[in-house]
Amino acid sequence: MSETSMAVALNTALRDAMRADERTLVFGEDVGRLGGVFRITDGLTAEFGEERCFDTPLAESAILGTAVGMAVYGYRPVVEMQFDAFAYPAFEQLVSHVAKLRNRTRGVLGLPLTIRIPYGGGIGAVEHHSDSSEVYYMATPGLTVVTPANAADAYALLRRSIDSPDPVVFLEPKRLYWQKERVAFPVDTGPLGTAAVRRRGRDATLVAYGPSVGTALAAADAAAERGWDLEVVDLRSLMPLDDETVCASVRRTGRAVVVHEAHGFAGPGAEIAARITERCFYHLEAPVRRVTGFDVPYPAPLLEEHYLPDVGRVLDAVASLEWERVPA
Amino acid sequence: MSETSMAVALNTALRDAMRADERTLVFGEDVGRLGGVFRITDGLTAEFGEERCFDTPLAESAILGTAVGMAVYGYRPVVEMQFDAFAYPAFEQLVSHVAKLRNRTRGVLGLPLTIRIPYGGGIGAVEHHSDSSEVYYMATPGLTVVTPANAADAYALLRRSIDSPDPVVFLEPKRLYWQKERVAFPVDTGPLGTAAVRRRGRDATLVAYGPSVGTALAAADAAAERGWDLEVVDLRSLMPLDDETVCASVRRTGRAVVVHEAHGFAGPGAEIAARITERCFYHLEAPVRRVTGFDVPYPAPLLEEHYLPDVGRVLDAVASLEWERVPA
Amino acid sequence: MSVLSGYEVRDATPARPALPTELRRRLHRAMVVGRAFNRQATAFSRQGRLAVYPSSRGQEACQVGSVLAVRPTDWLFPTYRESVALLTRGIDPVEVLSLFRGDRHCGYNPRAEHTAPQCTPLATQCLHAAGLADAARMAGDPVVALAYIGDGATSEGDFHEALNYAAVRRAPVVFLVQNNQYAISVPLAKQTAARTLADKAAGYGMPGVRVDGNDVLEVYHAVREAADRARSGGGPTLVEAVTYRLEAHTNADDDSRYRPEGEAEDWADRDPVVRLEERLLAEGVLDTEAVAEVEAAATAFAAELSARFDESPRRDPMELFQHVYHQLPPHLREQAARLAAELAAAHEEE
Amino acid sequence: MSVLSGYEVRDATPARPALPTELRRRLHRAMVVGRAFNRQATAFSRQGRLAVYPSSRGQEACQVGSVLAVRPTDWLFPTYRESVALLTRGIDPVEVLSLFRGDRHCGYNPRAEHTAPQCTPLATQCLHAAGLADAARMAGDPVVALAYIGDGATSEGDFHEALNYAAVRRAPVVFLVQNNQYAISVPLAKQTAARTLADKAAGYGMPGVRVDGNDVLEVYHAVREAADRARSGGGPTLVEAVTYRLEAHTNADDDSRYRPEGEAEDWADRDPVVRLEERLLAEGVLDTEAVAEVEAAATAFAAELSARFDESPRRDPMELFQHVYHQLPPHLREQAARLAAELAAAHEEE
Ligand SMILES: Cc1ncc(C[n+]2csc(CCOP(=O)(O)OP(=O)(O)O)c2C)c(N)n1
Ligand SMILES: Cc1ncc(C[n+]2csc(CCOP(=O)(O)OP(=O)(O)O)c2C)c(N)n1
Ligand SMILES: [Mg+2]
Ligand SMILES: [Mg+2]
Repeated sequence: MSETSMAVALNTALRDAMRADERTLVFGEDVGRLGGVFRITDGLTAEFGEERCFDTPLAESAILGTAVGMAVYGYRPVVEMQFDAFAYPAFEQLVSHVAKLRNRTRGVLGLPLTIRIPYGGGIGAVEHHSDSSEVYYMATPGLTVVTPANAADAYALLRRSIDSPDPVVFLEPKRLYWQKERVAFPVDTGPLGTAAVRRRGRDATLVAYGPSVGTALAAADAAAERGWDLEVVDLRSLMPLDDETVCASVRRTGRAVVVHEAHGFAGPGAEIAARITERCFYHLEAPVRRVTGFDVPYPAPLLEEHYLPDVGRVLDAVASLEWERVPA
Repeated sequence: MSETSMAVALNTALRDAMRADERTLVFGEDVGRLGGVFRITDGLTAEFGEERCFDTPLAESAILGTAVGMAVYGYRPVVEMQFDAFAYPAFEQLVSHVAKLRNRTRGVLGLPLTIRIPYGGGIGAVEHHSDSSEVYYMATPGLTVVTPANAADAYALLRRSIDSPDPVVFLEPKRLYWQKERVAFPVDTGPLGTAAVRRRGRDATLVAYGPSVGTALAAADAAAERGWDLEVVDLRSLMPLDDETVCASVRRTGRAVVVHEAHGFAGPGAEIAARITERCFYHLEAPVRRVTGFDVPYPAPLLEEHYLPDVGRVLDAVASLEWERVPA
Repeated sequence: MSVLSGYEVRDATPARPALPTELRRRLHRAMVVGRAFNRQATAFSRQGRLAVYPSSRGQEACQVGSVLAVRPTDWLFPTYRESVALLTRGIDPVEVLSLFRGDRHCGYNPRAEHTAPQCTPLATQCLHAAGLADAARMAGDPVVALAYIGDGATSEGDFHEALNYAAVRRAPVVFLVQNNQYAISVPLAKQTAARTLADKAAGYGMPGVRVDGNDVLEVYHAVREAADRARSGGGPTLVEAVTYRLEAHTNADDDSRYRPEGEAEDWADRDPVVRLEERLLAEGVLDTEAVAEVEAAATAFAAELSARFDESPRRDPMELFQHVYHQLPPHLREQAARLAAELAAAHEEE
Repeated sequence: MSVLSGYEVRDATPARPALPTELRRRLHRAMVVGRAFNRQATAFSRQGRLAVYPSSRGQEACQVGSVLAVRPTDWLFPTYRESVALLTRGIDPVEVLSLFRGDRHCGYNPRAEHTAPQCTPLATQCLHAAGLADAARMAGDPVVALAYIGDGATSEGDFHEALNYAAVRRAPVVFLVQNNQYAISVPLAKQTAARTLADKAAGYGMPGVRVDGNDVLEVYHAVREAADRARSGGGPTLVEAVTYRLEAHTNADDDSRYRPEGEAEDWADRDPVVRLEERLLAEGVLDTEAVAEVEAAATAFAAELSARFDESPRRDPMELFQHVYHQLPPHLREQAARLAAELAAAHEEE
């Protein structure tokens, strides 16, 4: 088990998937010789040749639209959108075709297609390079949406996504790419659609995913000092949501805070909070709280620390969970 | 006060706005000589000339992207996207520019721009012509999102949208276009961002908008027969949401059901339910329920009646609101 | 014939070897049957038996000529306008109309027919065609993709991206623009300032060919040549077929609002079915008896279709939840159970 | 000179009257200052004083020549690469770098400078340019829009839609493609199969002009002619300026991964600043003293910029909520209050 990072895990997963199935293709902007602007596809062209890992013309709708045609023909495309905001030109292909083709053809043209999107902020990038766009994908039936928070999940979820007969939007938290971890590959962490409890606790549940899992864990550490024993659930899959794991936790703790970096208004946390409330209402001591990015365009780097949810905000939300109402 | 329809109301609003301010331009696909496929722009080219109401080349990103340039130059464009799903090609322009330009330029380039989108189902149309895509817009800070449920609001909200210094996504419920009503124009129904109570009731609040307001009212009628006195709130504005009106109602009734035709998962109802819960938790006798379209691609007309929320489903949700818990 | 940056734009008919008699008869029959289909489907739409029908009357030569110019194993990427193309491919006419009837999003099996679903979001299918063709090229298969698109839809970004992608990757695609002069109400002059739509090929470094779209033999030759070139590694071609939609955009459209007077009549004089028939009669490929036989067959075809349309389709509402994913995720399982319960309750009430 | 469907594609320099001496000196000075700016900004990026810098070293002729060819009241629509163009327009260099410093999305006042914000989503700015130009045309104002775009971004759908829209509506736009041979790592050959990027003009029915982008006089002439034509109602033009980016895509890029050996050196021999200087010296427009004076001015300019960069910007975090809407909607008022409370608490702790 050697020191690795999420970037290496993703690169390894792509390589292993291409070795395992020669129908697997990787393409997008700069993914070939350059190895991608984040080097996630590094070395793939060298190992598998230009026919299996190649640079396309610079056009995201084309990348996704041609991937549909390739998947129909029998390949298993894994495409890269260079940054979150640069997936938007492909939105029509995504919503009107990728998400719907299996349904429209009554199962005949399913699309084993993986769309990798580096997402989120915290890396000091200029505008349009830090969007947390996951809710657009969650809100589109036909898509599966997953996002890892550590290197093992990065590897395992990407392998599972590529193996899925359905289109998967695979969201890569940019700011975790280079975080060091110890993992041995290959690794499997369970089927798509399952959440993981990252920390056990009795008093309240923090629900997070991707880049915010670390924030939630840090908040749980800080909360322990104040006497709150917090559970942390890493969703891993945003569509479907693992209601079972989340609700089992909330029923035990009676309190929940959803933490994410995406905008709050009509953001992922709205669905998560609404589901928890529908399912656990009579176990809740307080309303589910949301700690999210503010509902403003992602700011320039100078102010991003004030935009991003942090431990302090999570603790404030935890503090608001009506502790005085509980018998001690 | 003569008999009219939402289509006529919208047409009248456009005409009046063009008369009131010569900077107002109307353009899009087939909006000129044809008057739009729904005839909402009927007669505008005849009255105002081809320079003020014109057909563009067939390209939605171009329609919205050029509207940005025109608004920057000082015009007030009102563009039409022919159908809900055909706004998707303009998604990048919408999210990365329209929603953000005021913020990116620190207030210098605000965009007085109205984007009209006929949306929703129930008209027996082929695929891609019945999407309820409102949550994509709600989830994008910088946009205002409104939708009328009757002819008076259609007129008044459209005039207010065109007058707004901010970009407004104006969603027109297709299936209400030809519903007959009595209204005298001009009419004003209050500022953008305010909801309207359509029916007073004591026992539970139905929250609806656009095409579902009629369903909610019909459900309230049916519920009356079962002894439930339901209040119906027509949101009119989806972003911002009028928390005050909604919560005042829910605090009185103690129960709420959100009704909409859009998908449920990460749909508009998630935000509405989450906000109500955050603000009215200790007044709620039961969790906020959602009655929505199923989380599947909009079906072919043959099955759409099974997809769309109807009175029966609303009543089922109302019935689940833990009535036995209340003292009679 | 004019030259466009080294590529041929054919404005007039060059001399070509005549097609085999059998093929010419086949083209004729398909045109006549296609015309009968258009007539019958339009009638259905008037009778309310179809929710909507986008007729291709006047464009049958484009559709018949192109489909018969490619192999059954080549993939078609049609729009909503291509009913006659699909019929010519051999797809059951009831299945062709399934979309317009409001029955199913796609009435036929796309894999079995090598035909993508009829595509409504304009120009998007061009990318699917480019991708599938590129895949076939990579796999070393002799498969060509034939992508249909209208004049209006050439203004969409996806058209551009598809042509560029296909040209760069030498994907075996034939892009066939049926320039029927209108995008709903918008005439070509408001759609482009280019001399011709075929001129657009230059920007992608591919051959651009312009043919008389009301001459089925012309269309056949152009598509055949383009498909042959694509199959042998020569990359994509843009074919512009100049034609005219003789009916309104769909039955819901009112074309009197936008057509100049007399225009449709002028084009009716160049009716592709009539032209072909006259020519084949003159050339002795057909005689009046043969023509009568084909007419009778077309009439019988329409009558049979009409009879089959008497049965209204019925679908199990539970189909809503099928094929959204390869298996139902938990929240859809819940929703499906809810619908099933509703249906059971309704059934009990009956 | 070659002919493209009736339009001129200039591959060689035609004879033209020489530009006034004063203008040639001005072009020279702007090029030298632009070069100094590129050098200084790259240094900032190495020092960590800029988050990122996309250098245009090697492309100064394109940027200087084009900006000086239009009027200050004409609008520029730059990408991230156009720092030297903005500087040449007269925008404060600190404001030009605001975006790359991580300070503000747009450091300058776009309305005062008639310059849109530096645009990152590729090709999208072409539509803004087309719309603004069309608006100016409708208003009867003599205003032209100059839209910058890279070779790679011509593959995007928005490029196509913008050119088509502008041509159909005869909007006064000059589309200037700086063909610097690469889109990050992807060379032109993988971007298009067209003979030239100027060939794309044919598909829109607009003139396509190809010039040596390392010759500032060529660029000036081409853009000036195109702008004059646009202003007088002649519609848009596509200008391809063939050039080379001498540095990596940005300081974060590693161009050794994708450049063939020797290529950059070959292009460095055609350095646009050196070429202009040699030419103007040979023509007697400049003498060595004048050159030295300009060099000194550029050095002073860079030093001053560096000094001004010592001060780090500080912004009030409450700016987050400004200008999202013309007035704060209720939910943002709540969020702003929350942030204000946090800041006040943090302040107390201090
Ligand atoms: C992306 C998109 N935008 C708009 C529409 C609505 N629409 C349907 S057909 C049509 C006109 C298409 O014209 P053309 O491409 O010339 O094809 P034709 O109908 O003439 O065959 C329009 C605007 C659509 N289907 N898709
Ligand atoms: C829509 C979009 N997709 C992808 C990117 C990421 N990206 C930034 S610059 C670039 C290459 C652009 O190349 P080119 O157009 O040739 O301009 P150059 O950088 O050479 O000036 C890419 C892919 C982007 N900014 N926008
Ligand atoms: Mg047409
Ligand atoms: Mg470039």
